[in-house]
Amino acid sequence: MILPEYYEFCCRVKTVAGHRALEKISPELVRMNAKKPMIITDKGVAGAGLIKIVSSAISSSKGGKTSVGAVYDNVPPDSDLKIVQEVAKLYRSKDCDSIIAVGGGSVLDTAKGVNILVSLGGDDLMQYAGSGAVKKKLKPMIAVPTTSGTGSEMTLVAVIADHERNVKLPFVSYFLLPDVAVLDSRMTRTLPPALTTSTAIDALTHACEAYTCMAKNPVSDSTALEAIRLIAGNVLNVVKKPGDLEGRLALANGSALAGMAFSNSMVGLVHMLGHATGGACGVPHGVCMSIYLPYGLEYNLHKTSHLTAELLLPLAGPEVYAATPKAERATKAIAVIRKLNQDLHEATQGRHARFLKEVIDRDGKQMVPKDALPTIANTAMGDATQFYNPEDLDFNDCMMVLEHAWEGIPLDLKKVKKGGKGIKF
Amino acid sequence: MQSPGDYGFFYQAKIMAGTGAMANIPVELDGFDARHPFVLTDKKTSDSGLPRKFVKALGESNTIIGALFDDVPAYSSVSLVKDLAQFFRDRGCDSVVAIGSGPVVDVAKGVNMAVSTGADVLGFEGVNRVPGHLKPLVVVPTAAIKPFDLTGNARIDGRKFSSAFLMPDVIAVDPLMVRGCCTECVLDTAMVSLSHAVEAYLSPSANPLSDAYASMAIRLIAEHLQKSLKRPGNKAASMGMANAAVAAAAAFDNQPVGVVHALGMELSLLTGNAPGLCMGILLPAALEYRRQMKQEARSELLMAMEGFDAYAGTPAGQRGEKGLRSLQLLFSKIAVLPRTLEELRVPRFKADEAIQEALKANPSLKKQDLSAVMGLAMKGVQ
Amino acid sequence: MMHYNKYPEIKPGLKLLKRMYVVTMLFVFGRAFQAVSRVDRGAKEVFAKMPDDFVLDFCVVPNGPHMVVGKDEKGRIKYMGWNPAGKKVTIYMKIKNMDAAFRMLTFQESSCTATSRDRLIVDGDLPTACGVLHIMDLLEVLLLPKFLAKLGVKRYPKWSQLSPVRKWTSRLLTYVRLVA
Amino acid sequence: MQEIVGTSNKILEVDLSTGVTSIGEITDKDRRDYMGGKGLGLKLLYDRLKPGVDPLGEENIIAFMPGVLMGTGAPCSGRFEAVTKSPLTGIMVTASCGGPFGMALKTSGWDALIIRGAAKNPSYLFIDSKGAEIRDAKGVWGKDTREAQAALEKEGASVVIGPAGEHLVRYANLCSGHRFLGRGGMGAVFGSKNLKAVVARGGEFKIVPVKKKKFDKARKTLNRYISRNSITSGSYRNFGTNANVNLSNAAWILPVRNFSGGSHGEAHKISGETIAENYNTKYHTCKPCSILCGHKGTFAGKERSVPEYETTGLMGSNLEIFDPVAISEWNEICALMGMDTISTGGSLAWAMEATEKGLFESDLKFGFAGNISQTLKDIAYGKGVGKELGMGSKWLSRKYGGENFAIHVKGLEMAAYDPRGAFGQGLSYAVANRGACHLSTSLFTLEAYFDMASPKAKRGKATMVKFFENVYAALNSLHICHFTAFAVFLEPPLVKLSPTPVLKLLTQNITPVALAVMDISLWPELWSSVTGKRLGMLGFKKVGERVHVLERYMNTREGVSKKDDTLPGRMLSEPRKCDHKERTVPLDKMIGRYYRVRGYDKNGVPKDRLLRRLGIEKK
Repeated sequence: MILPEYYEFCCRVKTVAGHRALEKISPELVRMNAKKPMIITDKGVAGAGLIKIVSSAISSSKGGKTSVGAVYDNVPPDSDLKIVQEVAKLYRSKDCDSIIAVGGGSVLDTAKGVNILVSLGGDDLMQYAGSGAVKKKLKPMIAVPTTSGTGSEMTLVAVIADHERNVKLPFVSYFLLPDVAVLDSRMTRTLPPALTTSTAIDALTHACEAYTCMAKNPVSDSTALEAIRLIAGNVLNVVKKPGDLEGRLALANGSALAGMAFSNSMVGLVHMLGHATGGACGVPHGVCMSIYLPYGLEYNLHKTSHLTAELLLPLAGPEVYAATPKAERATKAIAVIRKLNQDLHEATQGRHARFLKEVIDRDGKQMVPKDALPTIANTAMGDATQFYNPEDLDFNDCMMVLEHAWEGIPLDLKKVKKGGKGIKF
Repeated sequence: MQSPGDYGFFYQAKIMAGTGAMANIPVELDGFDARHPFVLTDKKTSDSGLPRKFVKALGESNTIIGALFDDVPAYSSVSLVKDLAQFFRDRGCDSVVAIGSGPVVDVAKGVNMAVSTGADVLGFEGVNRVPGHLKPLVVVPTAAIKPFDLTGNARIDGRKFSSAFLMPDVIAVDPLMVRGCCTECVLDTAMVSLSHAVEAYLSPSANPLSDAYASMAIRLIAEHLQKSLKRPGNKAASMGMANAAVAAAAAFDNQPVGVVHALGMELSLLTGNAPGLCMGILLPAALEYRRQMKQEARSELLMAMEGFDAYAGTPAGQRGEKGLRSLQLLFSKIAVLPRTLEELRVPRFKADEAIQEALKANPSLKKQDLSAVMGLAMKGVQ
Repeated sequence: MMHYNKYPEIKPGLKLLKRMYVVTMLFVFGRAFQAVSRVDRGAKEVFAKMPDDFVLDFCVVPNGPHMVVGKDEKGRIKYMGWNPAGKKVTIYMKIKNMDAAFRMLTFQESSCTATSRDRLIVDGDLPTACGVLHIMDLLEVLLLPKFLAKLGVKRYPKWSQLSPVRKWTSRLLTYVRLVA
Repeated sequence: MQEIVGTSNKILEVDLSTGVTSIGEITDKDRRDYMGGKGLGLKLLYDRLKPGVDPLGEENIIAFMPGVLMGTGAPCSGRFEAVTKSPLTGIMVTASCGGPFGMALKTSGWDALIIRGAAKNPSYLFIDSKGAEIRDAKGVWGKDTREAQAALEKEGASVVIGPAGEHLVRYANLCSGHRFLGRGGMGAVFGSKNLKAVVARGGEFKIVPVKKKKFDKARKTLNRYISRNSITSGSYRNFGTNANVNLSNAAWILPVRNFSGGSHGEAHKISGETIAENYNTKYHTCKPCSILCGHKGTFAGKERSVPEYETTGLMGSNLEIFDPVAISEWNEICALMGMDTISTGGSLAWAMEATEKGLFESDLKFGFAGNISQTLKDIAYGKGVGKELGMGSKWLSRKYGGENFAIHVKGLEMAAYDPRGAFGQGLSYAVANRGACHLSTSLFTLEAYFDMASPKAKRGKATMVKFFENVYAALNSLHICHFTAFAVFLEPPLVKLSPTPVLKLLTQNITPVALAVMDISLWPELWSSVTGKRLGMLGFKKVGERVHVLERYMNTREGVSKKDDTLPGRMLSEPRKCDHKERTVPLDKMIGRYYRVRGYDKNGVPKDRLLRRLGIEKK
């Protein structure tokens, strides 16, 4: 096990998981001296009837110590300051004392913003922007993710847009972390297959990158391996049998583990390109991840082949691992990921994209035209995750990877510029 | 993979491990709006010059050490906690740093309870009695660190305090501080960590998160124990063992107390032997008992013990067995570890008393299991 | 009763030698930033992408030293000295402590390694911060002999990426401007 | 009357479970190697007692060993030893007593009585020259020590337990006459064996020394020394051991408020001098005795024994109570109930402090005398809070916390000398075989009373402790009263004529030499003249070493090691107000040296080489 010269690991979030995990929300609130939570969510979640399950689980607790104080179910996908202020106002008027965020990234970011306002007072979120500006414990907050992938319930960052001035305000502080993340299989049961696959592969990417990038550490390694095993072993089954609650829970667990791993060890090339593609062409994050993952591993192969080789075990199981000669394990691992993408592609009747050129929006239009690649590469050069990637990248390198990924052909390893020694952890 | 079912997992401590870890403490404290730590340690640590290294590492920061109290005795006591809490307030401190292990950390947690709530700590005895978040607590482990210290438990004046709020906020594992002083001390820590990790790993309620930490601890110990015992001062090995202790703490804190821990702690209290020695004898016995009871050993144990190649290279049916054997082999290689409780001179009647006490402290355990494991440990496992 | 006097308040000391070294290096780096922005093609490209109000404070927390670099009214990169007071800093890059700064500036840890070891806190626009780190890598390549620079960067550029002509002209000109 | 010349060498062994009695013989080798008393008793147990048995179980064995000098008329020789495994500490305990039972046992013709097993019903043991008989104790069970002895008086002299022993109070003692086998809870061992008493008829044999002339000479010299020494014929004879109160108070080693202070302004109220003045004291001693330290007096109109210094210290100043009448009353209760006053006082003090700190619930309070009598009875009868107090302070502190101020070593409560004022005594407490025992070296006398060694120095203390441990172990095997040591050490011309500062310089700086030239030949002379076996001064010290190491080795078989050789947390980390230099015992620095001097390994276990040299067969 590699012990780096120095590492940090922190996961202040309590994880509660299971088929009936929602019922634990109430005792958790009581533990934190809260009685009257406010639920923050978006239309999609509310529309799927998930809020009903959550609120009944909270209210039906023994002794009736907790009850839902208010529900705000109108968080838009690109939430901003105004929404935060609006929700905070509702929170105050209903005298709530804690927050439950049900949903994905946008809901969670909004909830974090609301928590800052209602805990620290005032209406001005600006003064808390930046890293480390929030220095006090905030109100109890519980996150209930409805997709298994983003891992945003484990991150200490919140990004909230100010549409008036057209800026995105980052908030970074350990106190922004939710106190508890509740993973309940009921919350992801109704997720459509395409979304299931992309979020699952998103989590898989987190884990794979956490294991192979610069800031890896023993804790993130352990969690990443566990995550890969859970996801790789279950995703196909769940897509084929959407009602498989055990599988759903395994995916949720895997994504929580992956979230723990990557929020501490950071990620590299795959996310660098992924963020850029999302930013430039609006491709959903999960889709980008599943496309770029094999390329990211391939690009770094000359520096991290020993680590990539180890991924084969959780990805494909011990039999395949033992049967593969040592030197070929890394490439085999990448092949297994490609095969997984292919299988998912088939299982979802083509909705799971394998290559960039396959990515289509709701109207069936290609989302990433080939001439968008330079824009993507340019955006990527401004993404901080590149520093965690074991190998350096410049604009040309990005273009080279993007072109391969667009066409869907494996990377030509000869084109990768190699330099420097192996990485030191 | 075992089916995890419903579970909860919580380990809030931020782990900072490696070169320069202590130098980062001021930044972490600043994140809590704290600049005035109250530092606790004991004479032994103080004599070895470690607190000086800590002070030096804090150089060039705005942090002012309110007081460096280096007289924590071998037993943590409520009255000391009271006195120190007053001291803490008089100096206007805002956070607690514990350098060391055992009573130092216990007292630090006690002081933190007292100064954060302003109440008598005795009122918080028991499970989940601490009312809310406390002031930031930083633990700087030394070689003698036990996983127990890094959990949400404290033992003051023989009373047990257990609450998630007692968990340290930051653990700074610095190679300057964790170098072992002697084989006995290394063995003690290693055996406690290993017992906690293995028990958490083999627990029926193991979940993926506790597994991740437990397997990390086992793997680090399997890799570093021999070297560490041979050369207690070796940096890499010491860091391996200290990291293992932290990981074992995370796993241990999220799993119910197992037979080895329960018996080991009581035996240690009753006979004064180091807990590591007791657990080091009890663990092989507990594994043997599992085998006798035909309880399946988890195959992943082999992976944690010997790595990927050995795991994958072993046929599926034999992995569990081989993992156990590997663990037993690890034990048999430790020359300084007594093999039986008789060798450790634990009289039978004390062993019986320990079983009674363990049952009293952990009513969920079964008496027949405890007696059987103790019986095997008395005579040793062949 | 506790004898308070036995446990005095301790103010951790200074690390003067380390501080002096870091001050010097930051001064050199600051000047070099300014110099390289005028002479190197690649650097110019990077700087061009940065916003017009760009002012960077590269510092060791909490008590400095600082290195303030930014764009002046004409949009040229300028070393603005060691004092951030009164300047509208748009991006902070903070090294967590003096030891880490020393380790980084003595090239025991490359900037990437330092980042992945959480020694660096970036507060501000991330793409700009990436640009700054790119320039730092470039500076290391230009200012330092190859054997040292190799320690500092992930991938020492080959001929194809950085032609010897550009490397040596930039290197010379930067040095000239730095000293002058 | 039949005569025994020297020693009878006969062992009487009784198994209470089966009722079988057997007679054995002490071998000549054992006699030479271990003399008698404590040493021989330990050796007999070493041959018989398996390690790891429950002290309160059937398998435990208790041995009574009358001294070799007993019955010969040697000064201060009226003492016998008992050896067993202590329920308080779980390790070996030896105790000595000046009661009449010893003489009766010896003059019944037995040099050792070994009792094992456990009787089914309350019983007592009757012994005469023919052997032993287990008799029904229905009539005496439940009686206090005085009533029980009175009831058995017509059968002979007895050693009995009081209610405390019957209720298994862990520090219950054995009583014979008005003297006690005080420490380590031998009474509970009796209680666990359903044994109320052992009665010996006595008077069947007469003991004569082998070399009468030589014996008379030695006896006379010793008597002369005793009558010349200012302690044995002065302060102890006049004021009893309570003469120590003022000395201890001046030297800051008097326990005050559970050992949180070392001296007290009111200490003079309980000093031997004050008591002698106010309470009409008279001699009340062991027989035969030439020192006469035991006294009785009239307290509040009742005649009671004058409490010994340990009782005064632990149940007086240590509880912050300075009322001699009250202390004498509690001393009386402890005597009747059959409880060790040191451990009782230590446990009470712990309870008071723990109550004060909120760790323990009781109505005991420092300085409050009102409820102590009742509490003592509750302890003896195992009622209410007394049931737990009767387990001793180690057990209590493990259950309720407060380990720092549980003043015991290895479970045995500390005697009334605070080691923070005498570091050598501190080392001695930590390594003493039976626990925090003041009698293993009594180094406090040299350090704090006579100023013959610097109390706050570390140097030389390991050697001193070893030397005195050996000497006292030999004394206890001889068996002669400890206090003869004052006379034997201080009265020979060399010491007598040297000025104290010179002696101090020598003992402190060339400790081994200074100790080697001490003339203690009187004791071996007494022994060889009685038994007819040759023994020199060196041989005498070697027997002491053998006895001490054997006991240590037996204890290591019960799990004792370095971890147990420590002092209460308070002694190591809490300075006292009276000491402005805030000293605590630097034990860590002395103990390693002690192990080296002793020939123990780093963990405190006797090395094989040492055992071979002393002829102790490893088991």
